[in-house]
Amino acid sequence: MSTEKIKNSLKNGPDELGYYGEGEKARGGFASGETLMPILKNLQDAFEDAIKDKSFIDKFHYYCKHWINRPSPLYFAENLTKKIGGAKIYFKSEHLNHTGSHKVTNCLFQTLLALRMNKKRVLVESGAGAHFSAAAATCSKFSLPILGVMGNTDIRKVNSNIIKAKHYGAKLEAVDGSLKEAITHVLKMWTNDPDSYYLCGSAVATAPFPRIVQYAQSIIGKEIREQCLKHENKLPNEIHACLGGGSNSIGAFHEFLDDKEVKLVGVEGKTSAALSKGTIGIMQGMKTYMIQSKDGSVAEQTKDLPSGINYFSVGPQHSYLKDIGRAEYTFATDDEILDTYKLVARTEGICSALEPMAAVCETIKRAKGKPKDYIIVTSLCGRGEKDLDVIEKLRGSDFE
Amino acid sequence: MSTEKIKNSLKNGPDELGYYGEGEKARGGFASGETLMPILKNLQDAFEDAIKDKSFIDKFHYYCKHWINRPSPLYFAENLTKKIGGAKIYFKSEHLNHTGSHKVTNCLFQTLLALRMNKKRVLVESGAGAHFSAAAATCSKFSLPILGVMGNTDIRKVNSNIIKAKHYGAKLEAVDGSLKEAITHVLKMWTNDPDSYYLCGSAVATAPFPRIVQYAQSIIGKEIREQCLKHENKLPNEIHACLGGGSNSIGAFHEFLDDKEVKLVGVEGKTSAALSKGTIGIMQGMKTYMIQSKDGSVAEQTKDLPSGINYFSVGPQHSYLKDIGRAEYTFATDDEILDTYKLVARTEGICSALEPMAAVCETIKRAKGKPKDYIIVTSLCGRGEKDLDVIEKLRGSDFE
Amino acid sequence: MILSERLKKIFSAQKPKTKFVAYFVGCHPTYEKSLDIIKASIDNGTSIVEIGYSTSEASAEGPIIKAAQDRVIANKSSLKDVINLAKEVRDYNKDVGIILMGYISNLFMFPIPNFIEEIKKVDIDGVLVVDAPHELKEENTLRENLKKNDIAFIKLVAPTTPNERLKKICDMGSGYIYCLNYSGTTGVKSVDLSQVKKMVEKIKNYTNLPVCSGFGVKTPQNAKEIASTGVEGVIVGTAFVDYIEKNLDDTNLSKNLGKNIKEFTNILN
Amino acid sequence: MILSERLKKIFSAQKPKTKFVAYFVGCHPTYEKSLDIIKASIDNGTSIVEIGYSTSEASAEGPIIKAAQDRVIANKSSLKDVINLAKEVRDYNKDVGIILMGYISNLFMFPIPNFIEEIKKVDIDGVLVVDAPHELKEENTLRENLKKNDIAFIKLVAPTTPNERLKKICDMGSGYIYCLNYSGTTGVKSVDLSQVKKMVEKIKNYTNLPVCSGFGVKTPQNAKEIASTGVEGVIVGTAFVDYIEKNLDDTNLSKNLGKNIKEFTNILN
Ligand SMILES: Cc1ncc(COP(=O)(O)O)c(C=O)c1O
Ligand SMILES: Cc1ncc(COP(=O)(O)O)c(C=O)c1O
Repeated sequence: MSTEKIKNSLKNGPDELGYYGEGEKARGGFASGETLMPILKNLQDAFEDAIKDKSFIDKFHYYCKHWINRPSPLYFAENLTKKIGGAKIYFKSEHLNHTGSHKVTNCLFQTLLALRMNKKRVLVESGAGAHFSAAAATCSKFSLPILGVMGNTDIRKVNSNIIKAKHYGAKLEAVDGSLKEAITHVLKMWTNDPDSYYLCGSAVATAPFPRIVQYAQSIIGKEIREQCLKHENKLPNEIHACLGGGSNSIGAFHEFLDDKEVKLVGVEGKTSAALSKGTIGIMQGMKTYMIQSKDGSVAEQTKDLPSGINYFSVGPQHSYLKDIGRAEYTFATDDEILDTYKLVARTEGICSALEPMAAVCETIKRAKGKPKDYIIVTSLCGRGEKDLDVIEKLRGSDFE
Repeated sequence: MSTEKIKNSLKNGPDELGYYGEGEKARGGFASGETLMPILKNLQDAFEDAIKDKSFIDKFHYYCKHWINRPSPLYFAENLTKKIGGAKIYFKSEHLNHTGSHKVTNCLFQTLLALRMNKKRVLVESGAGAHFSAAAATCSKFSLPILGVMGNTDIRKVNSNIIKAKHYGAKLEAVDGSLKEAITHVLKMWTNDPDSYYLCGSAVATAPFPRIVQYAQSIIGKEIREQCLKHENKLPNEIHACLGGGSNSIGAFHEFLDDKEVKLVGVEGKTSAALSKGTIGIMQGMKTYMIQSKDGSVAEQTKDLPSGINYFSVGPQHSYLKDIGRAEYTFATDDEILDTYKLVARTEGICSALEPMAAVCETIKRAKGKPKDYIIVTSLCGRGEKDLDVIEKLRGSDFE
Repeated sequence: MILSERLKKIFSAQKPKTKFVAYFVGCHPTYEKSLDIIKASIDNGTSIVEIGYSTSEASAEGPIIKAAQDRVIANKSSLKDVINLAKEVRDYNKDVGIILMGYISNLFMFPIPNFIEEIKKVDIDGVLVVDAPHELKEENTLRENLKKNDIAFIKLVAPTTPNERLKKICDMGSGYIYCLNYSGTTGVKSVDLSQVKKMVEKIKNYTNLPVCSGFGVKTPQNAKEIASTGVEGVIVGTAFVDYIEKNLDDTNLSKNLGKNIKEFTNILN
Repeated sequence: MILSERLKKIFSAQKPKTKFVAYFVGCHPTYEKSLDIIKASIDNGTSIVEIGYSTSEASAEGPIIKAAQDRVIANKSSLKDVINLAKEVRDYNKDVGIILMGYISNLFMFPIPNFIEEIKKVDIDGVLVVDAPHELKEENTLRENLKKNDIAFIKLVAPTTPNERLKKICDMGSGYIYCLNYSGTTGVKSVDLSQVKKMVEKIKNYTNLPVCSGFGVKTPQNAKEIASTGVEGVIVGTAFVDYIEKNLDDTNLSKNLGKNIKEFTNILN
């Protein structure tokens, strides 16, 4: 991973102040309380320093390979492709990572960073619990105590992730609400204990997190490039990914930002579709699109079924990519997502998490009628164990 | 995979009649009713034919790689090694396979075989549900209807595997009891519908299943050889694996049968330790060690916590390997297994299935005091999602 | 080769035209009642009784016979008890054919040489082992030993059995050939008469042994139809076991079941 | 630079020795009661009132102030209402310092130019924005505009703030410097007096602005101790918000809270 900046490249990352873009159009920034500001600056420096350190990056790659089992396969979804009858659909199989989602790569990167910074304790927020259990696994592996915060709504939905996290030795603090509330709460906990390391789970919140998470997750897109060239001798025509905060999507997109011919499509949940229906605001540390009240006093309660994408806001880099037209964003409904879950289970023998099924909804729409050599790569960013109870409740287990 | 036989090699597989070894010492065989006998012979021929067909084997390897994500990593359990203070412990990470256990490799192989034989329906038994959900995923992928049989005791323990299997489109028939009862019942169902394909989930039952399952799973040991040579420039000193029927263990052992310097150790559950405490008998199609009544009328009810190894009998090849002293067999108790589960979660950040923790119990005992360059590879043949509820019930989620 | 002199005599008799073979789970529901039932069966015209010994993992038993065997196992009645039972049956009647039927597990653990010795003493006519095809070493041992002792070894053939294999099995069997009316476990399917007819014809191409056909024969009418296919004997099991299980409290169980059996033997006479 | 003439006057007055700064959540528990409470606070010797406007994702509020803000949000009282409230406070008293305090979200959406215009009209003395460090573009805009309009921009410094940054912030701030007594959210920790003292000394090295210190001041005794560190003002918030939340049904709420406030202003006089 070179850290050199290429002129005019979209891959250069935000400026020193954490902004993507300039002037009025700048997205991101440090909208943080003073207590954390020095901590954040320190983190930013430590990050910049770490990624210049070859031995650090080598260590990250070592555990990516041996513990996470990267690269995750680029899987030709043969049956789905046939069924839809159009573009060739590939899944980037992040669900096969150790701990079952893309989240673990970011956890590994930041845990190594926390160790490098000599931090003694880790705090995390989580929506779907995927980040919580992945972070707990990573912290167990690297012997760091960890405390997670989750909303009660999500705790009920994805209980298995919580049991796992606890087995790894993590503690949980529950708050009313969902991911939004968990983030606000963990920022407060961090403010109360600024010596701890906040391991942010998505490409959101105050700088430097959007950049750090993007950096760690960009391995997804790098692998896609290599694998797609190997399988198909060309780049994909489109890359699709779901967005909560936007870490798996920015991870999949980033490598291709300068390859203008590759279409990048992000998919949110219907009620939390900040990029389709939101307005620019500043909350939870960042200036970005969000579903908020007109006066900026309230982040709206969203209610999408997949906890991991049920988030009122979105990472600032996505807002920027939308504004400049480099990426497109849309949304899927709970019903579409559940139907697509079933379709993928029944055609490809993959029990997916609900979140990535939002992306596959769009993949199906766009694949139809495309030529056979048109390639769509969709990030299958998590496996479905965590969602089984909810799906059973809503659709039964027989789908009849 | 060459199918040529080398003189005096232990890897040659059973004779035509399905026996490992000769005369009184022969283990295995076809102890089946006449209705199934022609079907079994036919299957044996089809198997022998298939493995000589390069395009078939290529197909198997293609999906192993792209769908299952083989090879599974050989993972250096650094923290556990340090904690125990002796031999270098590696985990063969079968838990990272798609569907979460080693079972899927056998399912893939036999599903391709079933398709090659033009079968229209698949029957499976399952203990831990790992085989059921893996087979259901595979049958979904290859569009074959599938019906599974499980014991009610197990259905209660590992419900998430059942929901998954149903999401893949499988049907379930419940019987009183556990894996033993499921096998007997599925053999009856097959007898009633001999045109269907019985996809046996372990290296057990009547010939030719022990051989077919061994063949498919032997990819585990082949990968271990290659990976261990790459990491360590030598073969492992010991290979450990848990045994229910013995598919992951024979899969791990088989490649090394002729490398006499490699110690092979199988670990059963305490009440189902057929190889440590059983007698030779003939039930469920095979002559092998089993926990039975003196008069051979009753297969004893075993009651080990991990459903996948809670089986009164064991695959015949293991009985043979025990008799000739090529492999050693021992057992672990539920309490040891639960303690080891916690230890692995807390040191390596891996939430394992309970079954392989039986093997790790033994690994820990044997690693102690060994020199630092002594290498033990232990098969981590499944992940833990299926067991979370049971562990929580017995130990709580905080382990406090 | 019929081997057992008694079976030879049974099958060469003019009457009944088609021999009636009754299967019972030995010691079901108890040792004493089982003995009474078998006696009643003989008294009502049964030519051969097949007495089953029980194994927990029996793989060819439908739910009804399984339930009966589970009861026997729960009562701790073993193969030894079944042999004792057979002895009392033999003491009661010298003409009826007695076959022991079950799985290889119990014989293997007995072990086989002792088993042969015991049943020889008791004057048993034949043995049928469901899960012992000729591919199995223990089958070979058993077959050899039975032959040496002039005890019949009843072999099964199934609708799935291909011709070449059928011939081989016919050559190896003795006593009679047990023809399965369908592919499946006991008592769960109905009989397709034309299929059975074809199969019986085929068997008779390969052997002079009597053919008895079983599985799925539920009523006297069924039995009559099966008899019309040219078999020498018709076997009924599940129907009687079911009757016993449903009338456990009947103090006249054996007598009433006997009447039931009489209807079969009458129609086959 | 203090900027607001009124704040200048407040801090240059001899009495009270240490100015008392009271924080209230604007419109809490209702618009009317909030007005009564603030009036009572002024009547009982408060020099400056910080009136908070509410945001759902406020990140520096402890559970007590969060509950109060959630109530305000549920009542749909907006920043506009809080400005109205401030206007009525100003109408009631021309001498008290009025600071609006909250998060950047509401100001950004107002948007900032309109916000300045409105508060100018209302004669507000200063603005404090918790999550707008000088790294934030909106902070720059806000700071510039406030300056142009002679409204103070109160900046926070924290125990985590390193020296160089402290100097920078002191240079940018106006009105007074808000010194956080500990690293954390409101109302959750206790004050370490020697730490505060060191920090106040450090701040005074860099600026001539008055220093008001807040967070964790719960009792008049606390306030007196804090005053001894050399600060010009002591800020109390959570203690009053807590009192309000616990006495919602008290018909004499503002009067009783006033007595409570009086104990603080007395001790600081
Ligand atoms: C499986 C899965 N996919 C996607 C997401 C959304 O996160 P992001 O948008 O950061 O990729 C989550 C978050 O929890 C998740 O668990
Ligand atoms: C995770 C896991 N490990 C091990 C086993 C035991 O099977 P075998 O002995 O065939 O490897 C099972 C069976 O269900 C299983 O699910």
